[in-house]
Amino acid sequence: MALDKIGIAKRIAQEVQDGTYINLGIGIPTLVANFIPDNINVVLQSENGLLGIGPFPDESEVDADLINAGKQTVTTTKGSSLFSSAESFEMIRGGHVDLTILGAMEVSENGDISNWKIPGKMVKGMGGAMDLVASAENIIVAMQHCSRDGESKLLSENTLPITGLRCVKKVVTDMAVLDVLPEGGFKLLERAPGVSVEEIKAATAGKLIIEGEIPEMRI
Amino acid sequence: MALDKIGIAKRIAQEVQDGTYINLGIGIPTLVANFIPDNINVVLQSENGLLGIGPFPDESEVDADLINAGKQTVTTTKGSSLFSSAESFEMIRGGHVDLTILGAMEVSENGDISNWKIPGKMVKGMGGAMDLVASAENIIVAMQHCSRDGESKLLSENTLPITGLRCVKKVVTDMAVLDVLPEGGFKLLERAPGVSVEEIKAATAGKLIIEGEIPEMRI
Amino acid sequence: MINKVVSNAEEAVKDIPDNAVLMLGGFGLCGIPENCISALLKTGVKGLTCISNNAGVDDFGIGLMLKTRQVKKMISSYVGENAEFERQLLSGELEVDLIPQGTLAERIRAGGAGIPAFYTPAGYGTEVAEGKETREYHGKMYLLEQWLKADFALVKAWKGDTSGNLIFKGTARNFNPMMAMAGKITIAEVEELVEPGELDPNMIHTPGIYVQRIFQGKDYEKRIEQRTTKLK
Amino acid sequence: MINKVVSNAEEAVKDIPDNAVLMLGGFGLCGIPENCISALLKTGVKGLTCISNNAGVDDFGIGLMLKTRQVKKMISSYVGENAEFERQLLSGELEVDLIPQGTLAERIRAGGAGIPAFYTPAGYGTEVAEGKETREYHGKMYLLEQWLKADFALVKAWKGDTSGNLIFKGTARNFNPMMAMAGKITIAEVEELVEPGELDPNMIHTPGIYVQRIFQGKDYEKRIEQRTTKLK
Repeated sequence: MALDKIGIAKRIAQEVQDGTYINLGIGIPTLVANFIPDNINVVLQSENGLLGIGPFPDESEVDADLINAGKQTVTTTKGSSLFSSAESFEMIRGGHVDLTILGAMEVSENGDISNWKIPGKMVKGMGGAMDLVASAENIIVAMQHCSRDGESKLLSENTLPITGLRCVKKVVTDMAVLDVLPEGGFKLLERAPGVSVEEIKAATAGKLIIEGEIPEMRI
Repeated sequence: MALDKIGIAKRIAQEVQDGTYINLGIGIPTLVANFIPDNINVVLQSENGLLGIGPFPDESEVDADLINAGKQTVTTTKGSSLFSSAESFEMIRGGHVDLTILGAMEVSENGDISNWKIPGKMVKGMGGAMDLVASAENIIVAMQHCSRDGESKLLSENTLPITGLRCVKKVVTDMAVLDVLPEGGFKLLERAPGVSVEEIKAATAGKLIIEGEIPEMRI
Repeated sequence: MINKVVSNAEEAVKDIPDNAVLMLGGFGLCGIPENCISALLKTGVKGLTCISNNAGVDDFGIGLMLKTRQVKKMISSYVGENAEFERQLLSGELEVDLIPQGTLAERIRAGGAGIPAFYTPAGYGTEVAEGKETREYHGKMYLLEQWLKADFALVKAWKGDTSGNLIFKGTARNFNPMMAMAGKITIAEVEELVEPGELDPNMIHTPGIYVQRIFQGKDYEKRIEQRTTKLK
Repeated sequence: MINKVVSNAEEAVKDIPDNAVLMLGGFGLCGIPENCISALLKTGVKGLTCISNNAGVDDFGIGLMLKTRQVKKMISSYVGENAEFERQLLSGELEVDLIPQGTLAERIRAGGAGIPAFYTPAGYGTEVAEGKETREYHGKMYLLEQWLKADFALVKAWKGDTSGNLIFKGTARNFNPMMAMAGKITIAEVEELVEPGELDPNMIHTPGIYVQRIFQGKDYEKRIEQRTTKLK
């Protein structure tokens, strides 16, 4: 059975390393914060200007002047710092953020990502995504394996306007965990519980590399 | 009789306009602050990172962590702000400082200035001077009219390495006040008390423009 | 110190002419110059180019000025929360430049800091790069981006003094400090206006040199877009 | 939060190798990393490239490291107060890059901020411009300048917490914040080391993300170059 959003978030949380600074995009990535083990010390960055995002506030703590990049009310933690958006992107562009987790509409087998526009239909804008994907050393995409219409979102080449080239290192979907290889291709690492390799093959339009037994995720 | 340093500083103080932000270089320019009339409201910038330089401290107020660009201990005033040197030069380069007053070894009739190096003999370094002269709208030079050897410091063309091209708007020396004209040439505006036009002519190597009676400075 | 105080928002914005280029601080609805926006709705100034990370929501912030058709062009990074913005964009009624958020922030900072152009990696290989110079540094490709400046920058701070020094609160800081730098005339509205000397000089976010007009705002709504609280 | 504390200066600098590129904060003797400099004198590391606005004075600050010939190259803006520095420069014993102060500050900031190159007007038409690209923007000439980075940045702050957040005092801030950004390893020495949560998040000058090691310094001399007091 394919994972739900919580499942994807839980699986990505396993990728998080101790002592790192992380930027979480809107949507599933934001959920990842809830599943990082207590013994893993990380600091979450919000590109509007906060390092050290705390939990959502109690009703009494809600502060209109303290939001995350998704415009949700948040809190600070001990050791947080606040700064301007220019300073925030100094951090991002300067390579000081260790890991970026974000959503995508399409990912190509070269690691290209598209997530900001469907020509003629929908424009969200790129927000900070283009800066993040052009700058981060390590980028993990969290998304559904297929669109609502059943089309694969893991492609040979993206059809939608690009957000960044050759930047995605890993994709975690409702069906699978895949590495994007430097030489191109999605290397299948894990299957979602109950999802078969055949189902993943059928749902992946880009080059899929399968070597040996593919274990089930442990969540 | 030619002016002393105090005299030069007093004369330059008359150029200071109400409601402006000013950067004062090391030496005579620093003295200018002492002679700005009480009814003129200005804010002094120190390029190491202070806006709103106060008077020198009392013995009890001396703070090693509060110095001006000349490394002298200073104080803050009401409304001061402190910032990094990068932010300080954002202000300078961005054209937010209205007036820069600095010393020079040579000034040319085109407004070129030299003040940081005598090849093979002396290198002070440019410090912030190159940024200041490349950025400020209004630049006044405070200096002696001639060197200790009696050589004119107001030249057709500078002999020393340049700090900035076509930037000096006005020169105040121990002998005279001169505008640097956009088309080139030092236009004599005022004589120091007791200094004759002939003496100024003799002491000025660059093109000197004299029109009508030249009044004495009123200090 | 130099006194920058004007009496209110109406006084502060009254000389903003048609077709002016404005910068407006804020990220989403957080830290937006509410009073100035209200005053612009009253003056009815038209043909504005607005540089702002977002455009508010349909019924608050810059969204209100989109409804009244006072805005000719938006320069932003994100349209997300604003249906009217997205509609005007897709229909072509509104001219829109979408710019990566970090590039937008840096271009504004560059405008204030006298840096006419700089290289950034954001947007390389995307439609953002169209028509722009590219160059490789240290094995990575970069775009050449130019500064942004504005005729008027409208910023919102938490506290300010009469000489224009500003302190922001929380993430309401966002684009406000850079915009204060990049406005030819910068208008600051503050929740609390104090005398020079009351703010710690070591803790000023925006030095007064960047601010030409300041006033104490009133009736701040500070609307929240996504009120999210702890699960019980 | 991530704990960055090391026990002392010796521990902090012990792995700085010969021929490393260092940045050292400070303007004159104000805000210099005194403890780290003392520790480097002890380790005897050689062939250093030191990026620092000044080089201290003959018997304090980086001047001490010039005397021991640990420095191969200085990248600075001002030599003024240091006779030994000027002598080694003029004699050619020391390699020196002199850079306009604002360009130095901006190149360091660019190194930290991922901007590989930018245009600045400072130095156009001077020997600083030799070999550099120039370009006209809006009727004014600019030089293309590149970022500066360091293997180790040594900075001095007033207060810091164990997760690396820093607050500077007065004009001792100067080059320290940018250098903290531009060091591959940034070592911060502070006068007072506190626990996370003790510093106001809204008043942090350098966020902890830029700091890899932090320790509480000791025996600060904070020497004054030009003790100038009011005339009685």
